[in-house]
Amino acid sequence: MIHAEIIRKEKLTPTVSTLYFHWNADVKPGQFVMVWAPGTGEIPMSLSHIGKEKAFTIKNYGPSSDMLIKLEPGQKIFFRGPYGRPFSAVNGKTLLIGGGSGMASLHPLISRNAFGLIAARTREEILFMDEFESGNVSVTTDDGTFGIRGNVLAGLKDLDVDSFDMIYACGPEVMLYNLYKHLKDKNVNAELSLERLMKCGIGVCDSCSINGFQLCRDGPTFTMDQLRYMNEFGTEKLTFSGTRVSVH
Amino acid sequence: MIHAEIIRKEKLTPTVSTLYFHWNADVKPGQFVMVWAPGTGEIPMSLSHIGKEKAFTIKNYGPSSDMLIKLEPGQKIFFRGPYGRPFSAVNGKTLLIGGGSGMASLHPLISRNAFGLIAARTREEILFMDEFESGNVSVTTDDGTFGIRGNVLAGLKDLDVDSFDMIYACGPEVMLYNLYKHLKDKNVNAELSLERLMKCGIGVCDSCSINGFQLCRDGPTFTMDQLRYMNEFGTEKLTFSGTRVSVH
Amino acid sequence: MPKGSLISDIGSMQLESPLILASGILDENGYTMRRMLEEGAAAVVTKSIGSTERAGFTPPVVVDLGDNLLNAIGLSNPGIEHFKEEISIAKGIGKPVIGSIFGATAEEFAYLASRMQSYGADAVELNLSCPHVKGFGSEVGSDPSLVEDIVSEVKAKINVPVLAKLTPNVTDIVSIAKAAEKADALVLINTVKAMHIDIYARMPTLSNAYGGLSGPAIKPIGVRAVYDVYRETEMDIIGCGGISRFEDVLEYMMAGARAVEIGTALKTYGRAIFDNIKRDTIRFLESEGIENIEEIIGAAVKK
Amino acid sequence: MPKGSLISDIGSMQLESPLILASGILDENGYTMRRMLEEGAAAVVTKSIGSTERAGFTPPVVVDLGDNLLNAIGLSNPGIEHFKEEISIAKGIGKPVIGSIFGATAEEFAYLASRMQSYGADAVELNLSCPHVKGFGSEVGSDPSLVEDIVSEVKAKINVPVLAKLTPNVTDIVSIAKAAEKADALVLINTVKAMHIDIYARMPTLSNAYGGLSGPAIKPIGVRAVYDVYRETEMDIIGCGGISRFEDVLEYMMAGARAVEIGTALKTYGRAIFDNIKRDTIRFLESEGIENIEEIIGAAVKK
Ligand SMILES: Cc1cc2nc3c(=O)[nH]c(=O)nc-3n(C[C@H](O)[C@H](O)[C@H](O)COP(=O)(O)OP(=O)(O)OC[C@H]3O[C@@H](n4cnc5c(N)ncnc54)[C@H](O)[C@@H]3O)c2cc1C
Ligand SMILES: Cc1cc2nc3c(=O)[nH]c(=O)nc-3n(C[C@H](O)[C@H](O)[C@H](O)COP(=O)(O)OP(=O)(O)OC[C@H]3O[C@@H](n4cnc5c(N)ncnc54)[C@H](O)[C@@H]3O)c2cc1C
Ligand SMILES: Cc1cc2nc3c(=O)[nH]c(=O)nc-3n(C[C@H](O)[C@H](O)[C@H](O)COP(=O)(O)O)c2cc1C
Ligand SMILES: Cc1cc2nc3c(=O)[nH]c(=O)nc-3n(C[C@H](O)[C@H](O)[C@H](O)COP(=O)(O)O)c2cc1C
Ligand code: FES
Ligand code: FES
Repeated sequence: MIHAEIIRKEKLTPTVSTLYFHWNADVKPGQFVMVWAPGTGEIPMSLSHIGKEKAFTIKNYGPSSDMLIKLEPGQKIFFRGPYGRPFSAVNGKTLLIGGGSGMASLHPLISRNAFGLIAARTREEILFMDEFESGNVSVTTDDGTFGIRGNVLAGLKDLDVDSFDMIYACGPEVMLYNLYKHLKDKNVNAELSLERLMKCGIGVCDSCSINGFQLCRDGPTFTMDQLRYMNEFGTEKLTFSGTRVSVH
Repeated sequence: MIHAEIIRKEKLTPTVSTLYFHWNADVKPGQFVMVWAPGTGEIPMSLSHIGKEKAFTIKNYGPSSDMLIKLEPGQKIFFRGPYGRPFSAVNGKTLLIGGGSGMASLHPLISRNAFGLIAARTREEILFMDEFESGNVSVTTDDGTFGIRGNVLAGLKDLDVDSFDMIYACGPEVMLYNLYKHLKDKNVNAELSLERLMKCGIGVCDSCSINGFQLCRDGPTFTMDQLRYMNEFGTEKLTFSGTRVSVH
Repeated sequence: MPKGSLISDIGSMQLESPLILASGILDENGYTMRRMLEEGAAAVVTKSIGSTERAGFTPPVVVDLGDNLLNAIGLSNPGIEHFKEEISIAKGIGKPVIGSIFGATAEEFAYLASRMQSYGADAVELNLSCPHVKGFGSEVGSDPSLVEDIVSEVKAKINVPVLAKLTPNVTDIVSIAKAAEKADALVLINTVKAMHIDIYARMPTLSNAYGGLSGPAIKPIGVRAVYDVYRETEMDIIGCGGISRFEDVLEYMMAGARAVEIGTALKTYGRAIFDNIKRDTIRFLESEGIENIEEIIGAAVKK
Repeated sequence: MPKGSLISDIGSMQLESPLILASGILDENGYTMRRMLEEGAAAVVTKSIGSTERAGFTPPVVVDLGDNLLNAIGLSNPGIEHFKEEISIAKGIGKPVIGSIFGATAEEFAYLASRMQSYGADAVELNLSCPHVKGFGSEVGSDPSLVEDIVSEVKAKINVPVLAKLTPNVTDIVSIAKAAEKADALVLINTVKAMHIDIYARMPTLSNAYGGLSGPAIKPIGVRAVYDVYRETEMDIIGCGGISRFEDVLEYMMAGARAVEIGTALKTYGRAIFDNIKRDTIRFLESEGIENIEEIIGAAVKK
């Protein structure tokens, strides 16, 4: 395991915090690490900051994320990586579509040329809105407490998706699948960063696979073309024990 | 093990042959390999040729060297290496002093600036005499059938050892020890390549050690200064089982 | 030299090459197994399946040791009833799928084996050797009389070949091999009992503390086990442990293996490993003038 | 932090650091042992000595596997009568010299041990674990009642500490450890049974065919053995197997070792390894705020 000291912590929303640390590694947008909460668990986590100072932006879901989010500056964090295929770099106008903590992996892509479409459950859970240039961001909330009420598709209605050189998206599989269906017959470049259970992070355990591709290795980012041949995408997945269940 | 095909074989004397092969490696004068005679044994062997074409010059002593010397072109040889500290390179006049098969390790050092002092048991066992410039070689034989009768020291009488920029020597330990005693109070640069039992070649088994230095790793070449502190040199050694015996 | 020169057989099962995907690596999901077969594996072994669903251990379940790996997945599996669909998906392409099973008693193994056969598995592999789950695996596999019972019971119930996978974590693997002699073939070896401690966290890295070591580190241990058992029995052997290059395949085969299973190397070299090793092996056979790979099986063994 | 923070003790033997040279590596010749002590080893273990001279096996006796090593030296040794001089040469510098011995019976071990003590050995290590010589070593060391006899017999004969070195090539190392409980300390582990085949020569590379695997490959196996035995017994333990960096020393110590032995890493890193590891260990203790290395012994073990 790599270990680093937490140098700073920022609470972004009631359930989301960012932990900053120094790690001398070349990490590209979309890559992730396996973060260890000793005694509790190990979970995949994108790098939300990839400069000299690195950071995770963690949402509190269960025991491991809970333990991690409670760590304070001065304490150690443990992780291994970086893993996974990064988003590909493009010049030009980009559209970043993030659902929930999916915004964490898109954060390094925020730039002057980037337009953000942020989906959140409710107003106080909106992530990184202020980091986009003014006028370059649109927000949807499930409960309508901010921006457009509804899901990402509602937010897309007002956007001319063809006008972007690349669309990057990250979020829950159902959201991404709906997005995929919305985009698949359009003339767009898009890369979707998927989320599935990951036990090993290094391509051996098969817990993250979609149609024989390992999210941890062949992904987590996939192009529209790759997704076209994946009938498990958006439909079925395996549970922690390996039982086949519906994604919904 | 590395393996190579023998491409040529030259019989140099009744007991010595050279086996040529291709091996794409950077080997320096004085370095050696461990040569495997499958089913029979494994023995240390200097590279007598270190250009693109490599070679061993083997003297028939016992079972392993016997098996190796009987190999024919087209057959495989097996070895590992290169090992050991090479002779250091110098500009200027050099004196090469070789006893018996010790000439093999000196062979790559033969040049226009090199003077050879070759010690052999008898006339027909003299090695590489013709490869020195005419007038640049002197020979001793134990039985007086060629050159000066006697051992290396007899051959040294006529030479002005101070006039050489470097003396390189290789041969049986008793010869080298006599040479060392002869040279130690003179103002000369000399490197002696020692021979001792070698089981591993890689510095673990201790069978080749002199005063805690491993011939296979710290040697086989040593400077006069290094030898000065080795009271085992020329006096005692361990047998194959590790029993301490006199070198003589 | 035609590709056919690599054909192997294990009992009644015909393999287009000796290269099989080992149990537990990329073989939980039927689609993944199918992809492994499409991309060059001659057969796949499923991850080990038990009679009821088991979550297995909480991550960390692997420690990445460079080329080597430590794992304690903990026999995570959906239970045999839920595994039918994965087998059918995997079998879509027509190549052999070998069902791996684990249990605590001979009856449990026999039940699981007949289910696997009914799902269409082309052979059944008995995991007698997982080193890190109490009550299963190597605890079972180090008891010769239990091994004998399990193999007999399973052989009595199914027709497809039965492979017994043994643990190296025993004083004398030959005696266990002999206890399993009714099997159609042995698979040697499973992982070696091991552990990694994180010195900054001051605790074992695996949540289960103990795990199994795999990868090149254990190849010399596996080769020795195959050599030993080949010399002392007449059984067919499938080599396993640390295979990542064609030389490794040949070492195992010269020690007596008819075929091999590859696991951890998938991590290091990816799915292309099967085709790469196949190509290199054919080149070796050609350059050494070997007509048929059968010739080299056991070639290094003095019987 | 003063260097003193690394001081260890094994029974009555005081060590300036926990870093000991393992048996069989650069310890046949008294002058070599002395050099190892001069260049940083806290103590050396001699190669294993028997009651009569043994040539050992014909080379190849080692296979260089990169960082790892396979060996079958074959207990080559001059016989105890000829070993007195090597011990006295080695003891010239005043640091502890541990005499390793091997035999077939309790009486033979006891005889060898008392000779070693009379030569001035500061402790005696019982090699109950060499994996590649018939009738000695691990054949002896996998029989708990023989192990118990040997240890008792030796303890009755000598006053210096007795270390029992065990083999990992057994089903249950804890039961062997318990059989050796009268020893002052256990050394865990010796090499792992293994083999290498040269595919171009089509035969095992070692003249003895079988050998013992050492180096980083076996570290996770050794750490596990130490952890297991530390958890199940109250004995002092010296860790051994694959140590080449300070992290490895700390892993072994957190698993329960009081000191460690280093062998194969000498090949890779040379004699400077002792000083290098010492320096790095002190830095670690400092940066982690650990006053005394004793604090970390067994720190990772849930008893
Ligand atoms: C590539 C990638 C990048 C990600 N990046 C981020 C990010 O930047 N920020 C972020 O907030 N989230 C991110 N996530 C999501 C994050 O990994 C999950 O939110 C996290 O795994 C859930 O943590 P937890 O606290 O519930 O973990 P835990 O409670 O430890 O459990 C982890 C998962 O494993 C299962 N599990 C564990 N042990 C058992 C057991 N014994 N039995 C049954 N099930 C078990 C649980 O079902 C659970 O889903 C990312 C996910 C992926 C795949
Ligand atoms: C650095 C170095 C370079 C050398 N270069 C050359 C060279 O270029 N040309 C050359 O001709 N010679 C060279 N030699 C010498 C060569 O290695 C010896 O001549 C060779 O080892 C003797 O071979 P053999 O056929 O007697 O071997 P073997 O008969 O196989 O025996 C080798 C040695 O091991 C011992 N031995 C092996 N097995 C046993 C056993 N079971 N019991 C007891 N003893 C055993 C023998 O005492 C013998 O000395 C070199 C030596 C060294 C150290
Ligand atoms: C992550 C992982 C999971 C494994 N799961 C199983 C399993 O379920 N059943 C089994 O018999 N062996 C299992 N094994 C052992 C492998 O099948 C194989 O025997 C071992 O890894 C040695 O081969 P390798 O070095 O090629 O990986 C597993 C190995 C790994 C690395
Ligand atoms: C060349 C060699 C010779 C060995 N000889 C002995 C021996 O005589 N007695 C013994 O107890 N162990 C012997 N061993 C085992 C080592 O002492 C040690 O237990 C083992 O190599 C694991 O440690 P390492 O990985 O640091 O080498 C030998 C090991 C090697 C590599
Ligand atoms: S997380 Fe294990 S294969 Fe991807
Ligand atoms: S030959 Fe073994 S140490 Fe030199």
